[in-house]
This record gives sequence, structure tokens and C-alpha cells, in this order.
Amino acid sequence: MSTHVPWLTLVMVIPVGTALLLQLIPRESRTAIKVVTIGSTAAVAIIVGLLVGSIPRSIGTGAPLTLYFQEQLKWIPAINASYHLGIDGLSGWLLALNAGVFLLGALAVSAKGTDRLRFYCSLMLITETATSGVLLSIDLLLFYFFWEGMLVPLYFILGNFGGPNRGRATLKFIIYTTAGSLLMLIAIIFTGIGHSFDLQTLLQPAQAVQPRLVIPGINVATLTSQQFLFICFALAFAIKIPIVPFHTWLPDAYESAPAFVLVFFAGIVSKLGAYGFIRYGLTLFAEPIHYFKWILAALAVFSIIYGAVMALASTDIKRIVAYASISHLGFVTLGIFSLTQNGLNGAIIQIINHGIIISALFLIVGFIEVRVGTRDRHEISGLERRMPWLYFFFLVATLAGLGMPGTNSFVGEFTILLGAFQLQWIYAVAAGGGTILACWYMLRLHQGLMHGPLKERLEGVRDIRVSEGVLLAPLAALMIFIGVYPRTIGDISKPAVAQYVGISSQTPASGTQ
Amino acid sequence: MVSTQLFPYLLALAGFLFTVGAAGVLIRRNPLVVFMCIELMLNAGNLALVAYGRFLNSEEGQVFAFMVIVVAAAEVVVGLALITQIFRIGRALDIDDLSEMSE
Amino acid sequence: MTVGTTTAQLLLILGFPLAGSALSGLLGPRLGRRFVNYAGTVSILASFAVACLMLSSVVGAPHGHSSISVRLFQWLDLGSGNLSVGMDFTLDPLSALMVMVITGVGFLIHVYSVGYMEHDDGIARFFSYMNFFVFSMLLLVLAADLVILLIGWALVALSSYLLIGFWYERKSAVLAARKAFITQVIGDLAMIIAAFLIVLHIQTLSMPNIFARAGAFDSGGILVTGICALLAIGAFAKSAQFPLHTWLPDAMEGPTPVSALIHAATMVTAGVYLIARFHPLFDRAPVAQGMVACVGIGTALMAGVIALNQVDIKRVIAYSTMSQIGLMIYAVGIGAYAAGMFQLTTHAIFKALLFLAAGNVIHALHDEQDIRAMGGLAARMRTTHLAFLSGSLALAGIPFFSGWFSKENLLGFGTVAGPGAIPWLLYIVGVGINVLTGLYAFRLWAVVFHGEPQTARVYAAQEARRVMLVPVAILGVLALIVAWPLQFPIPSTLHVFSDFLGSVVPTSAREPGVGLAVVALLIGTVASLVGAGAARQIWLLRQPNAAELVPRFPKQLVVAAYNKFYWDEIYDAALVRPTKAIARTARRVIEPDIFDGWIGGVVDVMRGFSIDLRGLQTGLIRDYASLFAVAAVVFVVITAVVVTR
Amino acid sequence: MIALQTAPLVPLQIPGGSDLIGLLPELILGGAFVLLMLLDLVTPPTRRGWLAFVALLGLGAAFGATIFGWFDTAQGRTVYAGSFAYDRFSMFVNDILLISAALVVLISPQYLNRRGIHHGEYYALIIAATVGMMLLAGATSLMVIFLGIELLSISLYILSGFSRTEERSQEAAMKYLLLGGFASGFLLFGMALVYGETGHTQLAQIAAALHASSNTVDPLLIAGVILVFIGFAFKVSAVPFHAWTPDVYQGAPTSVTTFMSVTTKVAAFAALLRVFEATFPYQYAHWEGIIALVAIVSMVWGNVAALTQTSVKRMLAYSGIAQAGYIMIGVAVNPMQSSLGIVGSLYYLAAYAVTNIGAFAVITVMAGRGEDLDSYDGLRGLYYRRPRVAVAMSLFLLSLGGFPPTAGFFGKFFVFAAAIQNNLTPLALWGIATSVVAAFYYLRVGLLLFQRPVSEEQQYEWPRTSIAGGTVLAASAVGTLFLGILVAFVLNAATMAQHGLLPGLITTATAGTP
Repeated sequence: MSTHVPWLTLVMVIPVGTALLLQLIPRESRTAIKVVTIGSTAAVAIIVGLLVGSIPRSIGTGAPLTLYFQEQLKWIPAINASYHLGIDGLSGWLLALNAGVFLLGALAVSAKGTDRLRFYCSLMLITETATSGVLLSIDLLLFYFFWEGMLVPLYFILGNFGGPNRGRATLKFIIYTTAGSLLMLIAIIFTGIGHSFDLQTLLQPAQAVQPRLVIPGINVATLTSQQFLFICFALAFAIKIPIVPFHTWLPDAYESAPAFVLVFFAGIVSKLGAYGFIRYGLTLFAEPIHYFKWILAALAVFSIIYGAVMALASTDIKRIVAYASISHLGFVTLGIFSLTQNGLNGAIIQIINHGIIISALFLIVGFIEVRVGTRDRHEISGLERRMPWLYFFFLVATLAGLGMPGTNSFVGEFTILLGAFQLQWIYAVAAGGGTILACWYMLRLHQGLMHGPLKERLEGVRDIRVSEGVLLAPLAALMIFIGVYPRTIGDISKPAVAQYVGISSQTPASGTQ
Repeated sequence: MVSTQLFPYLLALAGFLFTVGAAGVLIRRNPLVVFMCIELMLNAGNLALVAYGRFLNSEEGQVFAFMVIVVAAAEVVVGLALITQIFRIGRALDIDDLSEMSE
Repeated sequence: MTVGTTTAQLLLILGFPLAGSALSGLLGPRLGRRFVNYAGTVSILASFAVACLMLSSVVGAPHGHSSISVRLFQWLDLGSGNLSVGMDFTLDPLSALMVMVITGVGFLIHVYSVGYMEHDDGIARFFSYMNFFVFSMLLLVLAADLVILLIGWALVALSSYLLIGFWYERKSAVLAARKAFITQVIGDLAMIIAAFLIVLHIQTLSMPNIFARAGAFDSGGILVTGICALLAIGAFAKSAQFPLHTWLPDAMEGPTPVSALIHAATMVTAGVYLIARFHPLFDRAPVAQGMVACVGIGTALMAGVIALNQVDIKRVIAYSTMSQIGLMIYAVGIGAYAAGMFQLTTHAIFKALLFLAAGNVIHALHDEQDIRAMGGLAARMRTTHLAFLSGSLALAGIPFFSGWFSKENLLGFGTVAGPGAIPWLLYIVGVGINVLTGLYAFRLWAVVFHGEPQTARVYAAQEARRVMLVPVAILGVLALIVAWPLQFPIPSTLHVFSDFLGSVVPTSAREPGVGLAVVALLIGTVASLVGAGAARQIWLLRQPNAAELVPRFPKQLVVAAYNKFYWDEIYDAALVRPTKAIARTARRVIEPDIFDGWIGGVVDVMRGFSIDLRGLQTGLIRDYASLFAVAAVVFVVITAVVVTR
Repeated sequence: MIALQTAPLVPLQIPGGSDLIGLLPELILGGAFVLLMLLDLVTPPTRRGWLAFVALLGLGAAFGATIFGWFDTAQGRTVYAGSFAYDRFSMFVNDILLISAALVVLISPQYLNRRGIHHGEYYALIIAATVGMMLLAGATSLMVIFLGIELLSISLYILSGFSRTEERSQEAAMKYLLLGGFASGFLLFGMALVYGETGHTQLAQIAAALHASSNTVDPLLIAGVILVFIGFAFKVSAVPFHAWTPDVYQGAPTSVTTFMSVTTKVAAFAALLRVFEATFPYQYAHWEGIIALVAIVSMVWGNVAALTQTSVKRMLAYSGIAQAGYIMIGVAVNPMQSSLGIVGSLYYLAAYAVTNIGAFAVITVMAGRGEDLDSYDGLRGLYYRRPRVAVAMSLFLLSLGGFPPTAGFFGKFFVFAAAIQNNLTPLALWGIATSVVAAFYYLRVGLLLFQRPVSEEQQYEWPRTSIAGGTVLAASAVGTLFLGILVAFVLNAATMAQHGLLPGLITTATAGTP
């Protein structure tokens, strides 16, 4: 693709521009609003697709990070913060997922519809701009700008659309994540102030970051400044992913949010924490990450098992999926902190997979809830007779959700576990135990809803409409396609991962083995 | 040269007056009296200014004091107007009464 | 036998069942029963035809060139030194044999299903699943990369899950399906870890390379032993061997053709195939081999005892399957790979036969499965009876029936090969199992087909329709003759079969000398005859009533065996309940009070703090002034003090 | 106690043209003040809107003058014998003040009419207060500082009591007056001590004297410095001198609250910066601790107390107290080491002005007939009747909470950066800790706007927004976003202002200039 066009800026500007454009359309003409929204998200998706497709498959030569389609403009020259964009195999794939889930979200809302459609669509588009910004920015301050700014539209969306106790859930989510992010802001200032906020500059070996650190109460002897800064970053990312025990915002938020919001809320937002770990944790904090990887990997394993256990214990089908999501994201985290190429590639693959699977599951749960009127899995059974098509899609999503070989998440989990095995075999085995629990609760969910005698209360339930099947079909197809031909992702993520692993292993690990 | 020996006492007196005024503000409940106490504090400041000015024999102190006197007068004007207004809308002349808004 | 043709053949063999599955599943509900019947069966027939071509090409290939691998595409490649997997397939005598069994027996069972499922609405779903199973099984046996094998390995488990729970409105079926699947996943996990060990040690998962570099593992080393043990666990899960055996009896909840195809003929024997396929590793891990042999023979014994004490016709056959597979596992455990595969082949035929015949019975009695409610069916269902008899004879190992050839051949090796100092110890148990087999095989036959009809249904029973009889008849004949041209229990006589497999699996396992073999053959045959005769004495001639169906064992043993030795209860108490308890505490205590609780705590503290601060805002001017003054004094004093010090 | 010394007699100077130019904006506004007083006599009660127009003209003219001044003061200078600064710092502050005042004047007529207190002198008083603030911002002499403070205070006393028949308003005025006078007493005494111990009232000369004697320790001088600080701390309503703030903000008419909540802080902080960062930096070690302490206490007290408020105006008052704490962080930074503290504070002031004006403007333009919009319930469900206003309001709340892409974020960012860069990390940590608390109550109010009203009759009767009101809200919103996205423009201005700050540092040790 021509590099003269500021593609990345386009990717960021198109949605927010559309959001402004929507204000010109009268609130009543819903179809027009829907069409415009879908159109713009689709346009972004196409551009992103072409961009990702044209990322070279070979190891780049740019130092320290190879980035493509870069753009750089002055932003705050006084403190060397610049408007610096770029993508590589890592952010490229997340960007693709981002564009995908927002397109899906646009379709989903037009499939379901809401009052105040214009308000909602504008907010959703602004969210897309923010998330794209998070993925595209190479500048630490710009990254934080979008990272925290993302909360603003989300705050409106979650606070306005959704369940009865959405207010509380929204506050919990925003405050919880903000608390973590602000610590990261402190760390970012430490890293960049009086120096530069540009990642590329910071990674120049000549100017390794060594900020002065004067904090009463933190014994610098036991904790180097680098390690303290990493903790600040890690906290923000860990809350966003979330890693147990920083997860309790997630079930409430997911429970109160409607399906068409969750498509992108669960689909991309929680992945950004994992992205941050790879993009900034592995590069800026090569030394501390080796020091802390044991703890973080252990927490990841704990998340896998704990999420599974909570999913087993829950009866609200939406909460079950929410906890399943926590468990899956534990795999992603584990892959990252294996700090091996297998694990990291697996993490990237699994990020994509999880985006696909969780969106599908939440859509399905939403469809069922709308038709059945309850979310208690004990109240529902035997739907297969009434809704064979939903049964089929649900089956595929369930199998993908439990890591069935032949579906996409097997690829991710296999590579992640391999990486974890390289780190420390016991992690892989324990995480594997999590997959067994996953089978248990996923199958129990699927069978409980679909099988058994049909409750007479549910006699009148109808199968999904075509407009709803259109949402699920591509997701199911992707689950199988990636499971059969995973190199689509691997070939592009491989060179990027090689770079990150390379950078993170440059400094001799202090805490390894 | 008398003033030179007097100076510490003048300063002490100023401090004493200031304290008395402050204490009055804290103790008295009648707004008029409180006003007088505030005036006392300001005048303590004036005294200190004048004393210093004389001691350093620079005029700035005196000039400053004159300004303060004027300003204080203006403040009192506003204050008295307020008191009458409050009295007119039927509240007792007791600053402890003025506690409708709290917390 | 060129790469091109082989690729084409592979694609066709795999493609037909997959296409059939898709057609029946997607179009079936619209186009109706006839279409589904044809789509479901013809696809397997086509696959079988191609398989025959392939077999001929393998047989025709010059010695040493009978194995060929092809790569369809690169599956995943994470760079040098990292995971690299290709969608590879291998065609050699072993896989060719399995393909023949799967497609051949599979085709017959599909045809049978047309009749068996004629009254079921879910026929489209049924054939879709069945074809999908065949596809998965073929994928399993053709895969040349461990990851691809794992995919097939798991997909067969999936189709088994779907078919066990086919009648999804039955709660028991749903639970049985879930149980089977989760047990399989445990096995998968073990194999995945084995794969990790392999790839991290020799940087490859492609099976030909693994076998080529097997030398990299020092013989008897802990690593290779661990790998083999893990692989064996996978095999045990798949082949329902102790301690992962409890799912198989429950799996009988599925329709009978499913039991015949998946839980008798093909899928459950995949474990044997796996161990035979990975013999280069197992040969280097004698400890693991010993474990495999012991588990196999042990399971065979236990399952035989249980089979003798069950009263559900399908469960009896299921346990006999478990027992027979135990023998195969024993065989591959002692290195008699060809013997094990031979037993696998014959067993696939006569066990499928027994199930289908039993299916006829069940069908005729309108889904009655309790043998205590049968009896005297021989007169009413002649063909079925004869077929069943042939199957029983083969199962019991009566001379000149296929089972006799394979089983005696297998036991012959037991006399010389085996774990530990005294290898023939397990052989003795094997002989005992021969007796057991005879007992339960003919007990079933006698009780079902002879004696007085126990219920009115029996009198109304009709012989099955032709579409169900023909496959049964064919299998009945095969159960008799299939082994004749292939292999004779005495070495260096007739050994077409072991030669055929010779290029893949070594015949190097110590063979018994001719004399010893003859003796062993006699002993084994006598044992089988004794068992069969005893059964005839007890259950045929003495016309027992329903109460005396169980043999005269000690009471406790009978009860225990009737209750499957309580393994289900043990697992429930040891694994399921604790997990559920943990989950409950997690939901009731840990989540709300610990992980979520501290947030509420902080909020409350803040709120209280806030209330206190508001309390300081009294609204009194004098208070405000006092705060002001005090603060001022304090500030001045502090600073002054700090300064002057 | 220092020895007797003789200061040279300063010859009496006749103010020349250059001096007048230096005072141009203040003079223009002074003229406008007189004009308004006269016009008030002849304007019929129904036409008082014209007075607002005239006031706007005056403010606009003064604004023009400051813009001219900005370009005229590449090299700052003092006028009137060094008692008043003609530099970019004061011009920067003047701009903030004038814009704020103009916005307030815009929203006032409608509000005053609805409240029935539309008296002509209102605008004159606003102008007078503005003049006082500009004097304060530009003052380089203790005398002028005191004059400025009193001028703005007295005008604000009257304005807070502007609703003459309303008890709350009167109570607010009285509290403000008494406590203000009390504080003036402290300020004056402190000034007296500083004057006495240095022998000067001109900041430049004070600075020179302090620099000369920077290594000697003089308790009286320190006491004076602290007392002066206390005087300012009262004006910026920093804890523990804040107690008047919630009551006065709540009692005063909302438009007045809007005005003083912003402008007083800006002006007082300007003076604080000029006095402490440019005049007393050599005693940094002495006052650093107190200012840091005040900053922390203000952030904690303000935010925590705001947590459980149920009155919008009181909540914003407490938030204002907390904001003062954040700005104080910038003041606590050692100017000899880094200028980022001053720049950060200035940026924060600009951000705070535009945001807070917006937030209070919403309360003002949404005020009902005869009563203020004060309780949280008054905001419940605003979105469903006045969507644009609600969105704007939540934007301001987010900015107060410090979320990007709004002005508040970069305000916090720069002061935190200044603190961290100068080893005051604990201040930054306290800052973020309290920011979390702050986010909680801001967002809670924000969510109220979008909650469905419980019932129709419970719903508050919001007026239609006038064009003027809409303009103010739009302007504030745009400003909030502008300061939150295109940072460089105002940041550069603030940097220049800091460079031009008079009296300049004597030892030019400005390390780590951003």
C-alpha cells in the first residue's frame, strides 16, 4: 500500500469523523444512522485488512523496533512528546481484531436496535478511535492519552445502556481501571520527563532509562527503580486484562452491559492490557520482567483455574461466560510471561481467538436471554429442539471456548502451553488442568441450555433470525478456519515476536532459574 | 534615637494588639465587635509598619499604613451595610446565628 | 505409488465422509430421509473403494517402499527452534489396515443404521455425526504429525460425545456424553505434554522424524519413559483401560450402531494403534511397556469379571470389549505389535457383529436391553441367532473362528515376552481370561437366545428387516473366515499379516519356538473350550430362572462386580465432589469477601472519613476563624522552630 | 533583629506614558467601571442587558490591550517605580481573568432576571473585582498586592450578598467578609514583618535583600513569609484556610460563585507565584515544607469531603479546594531547579478556569425561577430534557476528574511531572491517590445526568438555554477539549509567561527547563 497516504491517521480519524457526521443526521432516521455507522466501521476494517496484509513476513531491520506505515508529527515539543504512529505484527493483528469487533458491534446494534441510537453509535465510534489510538501510538504519553481517554466513551456507553445496576458496575470499572492507570502515569512521567516519551528513542541503548526515584517507604535496595516502574505499568495492565485478583470489575461490568456492547467491550478492551505488556513491558522493562515473570505467570495460572472454578460455581449464564473470559485471558497472560517465541505467538493468536469466541458467546447468550427472559441456567433446557441453528453456532463456539483441537483456540492454547512448559513445566500442567475444568463448565453450559427435556415454558421460543445468524456465521467460520490454517496469524506475528523476545532477552535476566 | 530603644517594644505592642484582635474575633459574637477586633488586627499591622518605617527611616511603611487605613474604612462600610441588611431581614445580631449552611 | 496419486487418494478418502457429513447435516433436514440414507452410506462406500485402491498400491509396492508421506500445507511455523507443524499424512501398511477396517466395517454399520434409525427424526443429525466420526478417525490414523494426530484424536472424541448424547432429551445420555468427553480430554492433556517433551528434546513433531531421531533418547532413560507413559495414558483414556475406563459402559447410552462402530470396532482401539505406531519410542522404554502390559491384562481381567455379572446386553458386550482391548494393549505392551493389530482387526469384525446382532434383538424387543427379560429368541430370529453365535464363538476363541487365530497368536507371545523377571506370569492370567471370555460369551448367548421367553414381548419378536440383516450376515461370515488366509497361531507357518505389517512394526519381539507355541496353543484352546463348556452347562442345559443368572462366585465379589467395583463412586467422591465444594466456597466466600470485599471496605472507610470531615464544617464563623488561627500559629511555630534549629 | 540601616530616599516620580501603557488594561477596565456606574443611573430596569453589553465591550477592549501587551513585553519591565509588573506573566493571567469575566457576564443577565436580582451595579462590581485581580496579578509591590486583594475582596463581599432578600446570600457575604478581613489582618502583619526585615516593599528590592542574606536565618522574616502565604492560602481556599469556601459558594448567587470560584483562585495564585517563586525562592527551604503540606492536606480534605455532598455547589466548592491543592504542587517546586512547576501551575490554572466556568455555568443557566439549582436531584435525568447541556456537563466533570482528552488531564500531568522531576514524588502519589477519590464523586454526578427521572413531578423544571448561555457552554466545552488535545499552544504561552516572570531570579539557575 502506498505509504504517502497517512493510513493510520485515517484509521483513527474515520470513526470519530463519522461520529461528528452523525450529529447532522436527524435523530429519527435510524436506518440512515445505522448505515453510516456500519459503512465507516467497514471502511476502517477494509483499510486495516489491507494494512495488515501488507506487513512484511520477514524479520525487520529497523532498530530498535521495526514499525511500518509510521507517521510522526510534533505534539508537545516542550517535553518531547510527539504524535507518533506505527504498526507491526503485534499491533497489526490487534488492530485487525479491533476493526473486526467494532464492525460486528455496528452490525449487532443494527440487528438489535436501541433507543438513542445516534448517541450510542457516536459513542461506539469514538471508542473505536480511542482503542485504535492505543494500538497505534508509539509515544508513551500519546498511548496513555488514548488508554485513559478510552474510558470516557466507555463510561457513557456503560452508564447509559444496559442492566439495572449499570451505574454501580460502571463506577467500579472506571474507578478500578483509573486507579491502576494513574500509577502507570506516574511511571510514564518518570520514564519520559526531561528526556523523551517516544518509545523508539527510549529504546536506544545509548539512553537507557534511569530516572531518579525518591519515594519514602519503598526501599530502593530491595526494589530497583526499574522494577518499581514496571510494577506501576504491570498494575495498570493487570487490572485491564484482568488478572486475578484484580478482576472483580469484570463480571459486574459484563453482566450489566448488553450483548451488542460486549461485542467490542469484551472483544478488544480487555486485550489492550495484554498488548501493553508485550509492547511496553517486554521492551522498556526487560530486566524487571525477568525478575517478575515467575509471579505474573503464577498469577496467570491462578486466573485460569480460578476463572474456571468461578464459572463452574455461577448460575447466571452471562457471568459464566464472563468468568470463562477471565480464564481464557489467563492463558494469554501465561503465554506472554513465558517470554518464549512459542508463548508469545500463542498469546497473540489467543488474543485474536478470544476476541472472536467471546464476542460469539456473548451474542449467543444475549439471543437466548432475549428469547427466554432469564439468565439462570437452571431455568433453561432443551432449546436444541426449538433452535437448531443457534445450537450449531453455540456448539462451535463452545468447542472453541474449551480449546477443542481443530478450532482456533487449540492453536493458541497449545503454543501457549508449550511456551509455559519451556518456562516451567508445572505451570503448563496446572494450566492444562484448567482446560479440563473448562470442558466441564462449557459443556455443562451448552448441554444444560440446549439438551434435556424442553421446558413447556419455552415451547414458543423461535430460532435466531437470519440477521442474527449473519453475525454468528463469520465468527464460527473464523473459529474453524484459524483452527485449520493458523499460519495466517503466525506468519505475520512471528517476526514481531522475534523482535520483542530479542529485546527482552538483551539484558541478562536477574531472576531467572 | 529614642525610637531605636523603643522599637522592640513597639513591635511587641503590635504583636500584642494583633493577638488581642484575633482573640476577640474568636470569642465575641456580636458582628460589630468582631469588626472592631478585625480593625484592631489591621491597626496592629499598621503599627508594625510605621514602627519599622521609623526604625529603618523609610517612608514606605507610613505610606502603606495610610493605604491600609483607607482600605479598612472601605471594608467597614461594606460590613455595616451587610449588618443592617441582615438585621432588616430579621436575624439577630449574633454571628453564631449565621450557620444555616454547614457540612 | 507416487506422491501425486497418494495425495489424491488421501484427499478423496478424507473428503467423502466430510462431504457426506456436511450434506446430511446441512441439506438433510430439507431433503429428507431418503437423501440422508444415501448421502450417509454412499460417502463411506466411496471412501472404502478408494481405500481398497490404496491398499492394493501399498501391497503392490516393492518392499521397503510401502510407506509414503505427503504434506498438504504448512499448518503453523513459528520459526527455527520453535513450533513447526505441517498438515502431513502418511500412508503405510499400518494406516492402510486401519483405513480398511474403519471404512469397511464402518460402511456395513452405516448400512445397518439405515434400518436401525428408520423411526428416528434425527436421522440427518445422526448420519452427519457418523460420517464426521469416520472422517475424524481417518484423520487420526493417517496423520503424520503428532499435532494433526492429536486433532484427529480429539475429533473422534467429539463425535463420540455427540453420538453418545444423540438422544439429548435423556438426562443419562447427556451425562454419559460429558463424562466420556472429559475423560478423553484428560488423555489428550497427557499426550499434549508428551508432545511438548518430544518437541523440546528433538525439535520436531513430525512422526517420521520422531521415529528417525528416536535414537536421541537414551534407551530406558527417564525422558523417553515419561513420554511413553504419557502417551500410554492417552491410549488408556481412548481405549477405556483402567483407570480411565469408566466412561465406556455409560457410552452405551448411544444408539447401538454407534456402540458398534465407535465403542467396539474403531475408536476404542485407537489406543492400540497409537502404541503400535509409536513403537520406536516404546521399544526404548521397557518400564513403560511393562506398565502398559500390566494395565492391559489387569483391565482385561477386571472387565471380564464385570461382564460376567452384568444383565444389560449392551453393557455385557461393552465390558467384553474392554476386556478384549485389554488383551491387545497387553500384546503391544509386550512388543507383539503385529499380534495386537491382528487381534484388533478380527475383534473389530466380531465385536461389531455382536453389537449389531444385539441391536437386532433390542430393536425386535422395542428397546428392551435387560437380558433377564429375554430368552428363547433363537427360534424367532434365526439369522440373527446364527450371526450372534458366530460372533460368540469368535469372541470365545473357539478353534477356526477368527478370534481363535488372533487370540492364541497373541497369547503365544505371552509365553516368552513380558515385563519383569518371569514374563509368563501375565500369560497365565491371559489363559484365565480365556476361560472368563468363554463363560460370559456363552452365558449371554444362552440367556438371550435359549431357555423360556421371559416376557410377552419375546413372543411378539420379529426377525429384523433385510437392510439390517445383510450387514449382520456378512459380518457373521467374516467372523468365521477372515483370519484364515492371514495368520496361523504357530510361528513360521502362515504369517501373511505380520509380514504385511513387517515394514512398519518390528517382528523382532521374541517369538516362542514352535514347540512352545504348540503347547501354548493347546493350553489356550482348552481354556477357551472349558469356559464355553462350563457356560453351556450352567446356563443352557440347566434352564436357570432369572435369579440365577449370576455365577456362583463369593457373594461380595458378585455384588462388587455387579457395581463395576465402585469406580464411579470412588471418582465422584475423590474428584467431582471436592471440586464442586471448592467452587462453592469460591463463590460464597473468596470472591465476595476477599477479592471484592476490600473495595467495599475502602469505599466505606472513605465515606466515614468524609462524614467526619463534614462534621468539622459547623457553619460557625468563629469555628472557621479558630481553625484558621490555630493553623496559622502552628505553621509559624513549626517553621520558626525548624529554621532556628 | 537586624541593625539600623538607612534606605535611600526614592525621589517622587510623575507617572509617564510608559507607565500608563504598562497599566493600560487596568485603566481601560477602570474606565468601564466608572462608565457602568454612570450608565446604571440612566438605564431603565428593563434595559439592564445593555449594561452587560457595555461590560463586555470593556472586557473586550482590555483583552485587546493585554494582547497588545503580550507582544509588547518580550522584555518585561516594571512601571510606577517598580511597583507594578508589565510582563507576559501578568498578561497571561489577565487573559484568563478577562475571558472568565466575559463568560460570566454573558450568562449573568438571564440568571439574574430569573432570580429577580438584576441590579445595574452588578456589572460594575464584576469589573471592579476584575480590576482588583489584575492588579494583584501584576503587582510587584506589597502595597499594590494588598490593594489588589482588598479591591477584589470588597467587590466580592458585595456580590456574594447580592441577593439582598435571601438569608443564605447574606450569611455567605457576612462569613466571607469577616473571615476575609481576618485573613487580611494576617496578610498585612506578614507584609509588615517582611517589609521590616528587608526594608523594602518593592518585590525586586526584597528579592535582592533576601538573596544577599539568603544564608542568614531570621525568624521574624520567616514568620512574615508564612503569614503572607496564609493570606494567599485563604484567597485560593487551601486547607486549612478553606472553611469559608463551601458556605460562601453555596450561599452566593450562582453566577457570582461561577465568577469568584475561578478568578479569585487565578489571581491569588498569580500573586502567590510571583511572591514565592520569584521573590522568596532563596528561602525555598523554609517555605517548601509548609506549602507541600498545605497541598497534600487540601487534596485530601477537599476530595474526601466532597465525596458525600448532596449539593452541587458545595461539591464543586470542595472540588475547588482540592484543585487548589493540585495547583499548589506546582508552587511547591523549587524555582531554582526547574521552571516546570510555575508552567504547570499556570497551565492548570487555565485548564481549571475553562472547566470550572463551564461546570458552574451549567448550574447557572439551568437554575430555576427564583431558586438556584443546587441539589443532586436537580440534575437527575437532565440528559433526557437538555441532552447537549448534559453532555457538556459530564465533559466538564470528566475534565475536573482529570480524564483525557480534556484540559484537566494535562493540568494534572504537568504539575505531577514537575513534582516528579524535582524529587517531590510523594506529592504526585498523594495527587493520584486523591484523584481516584475525585473521579468517584465526579463520575457519580455524571451518571446522575443520564439516569431516568424517578417520576415526572419529581423532575426539576429546567429552563431553555439562551443563546448567550449556549455560547458560554459551547465555548467552555471547546476550550476544555482544546486544552486537552492541542496542548502546545497554551503550554508555550505559559512557558513564555514563566520566562517573563518579574522580578526575575537573581541567580539564573533554571535547570531542567522543559
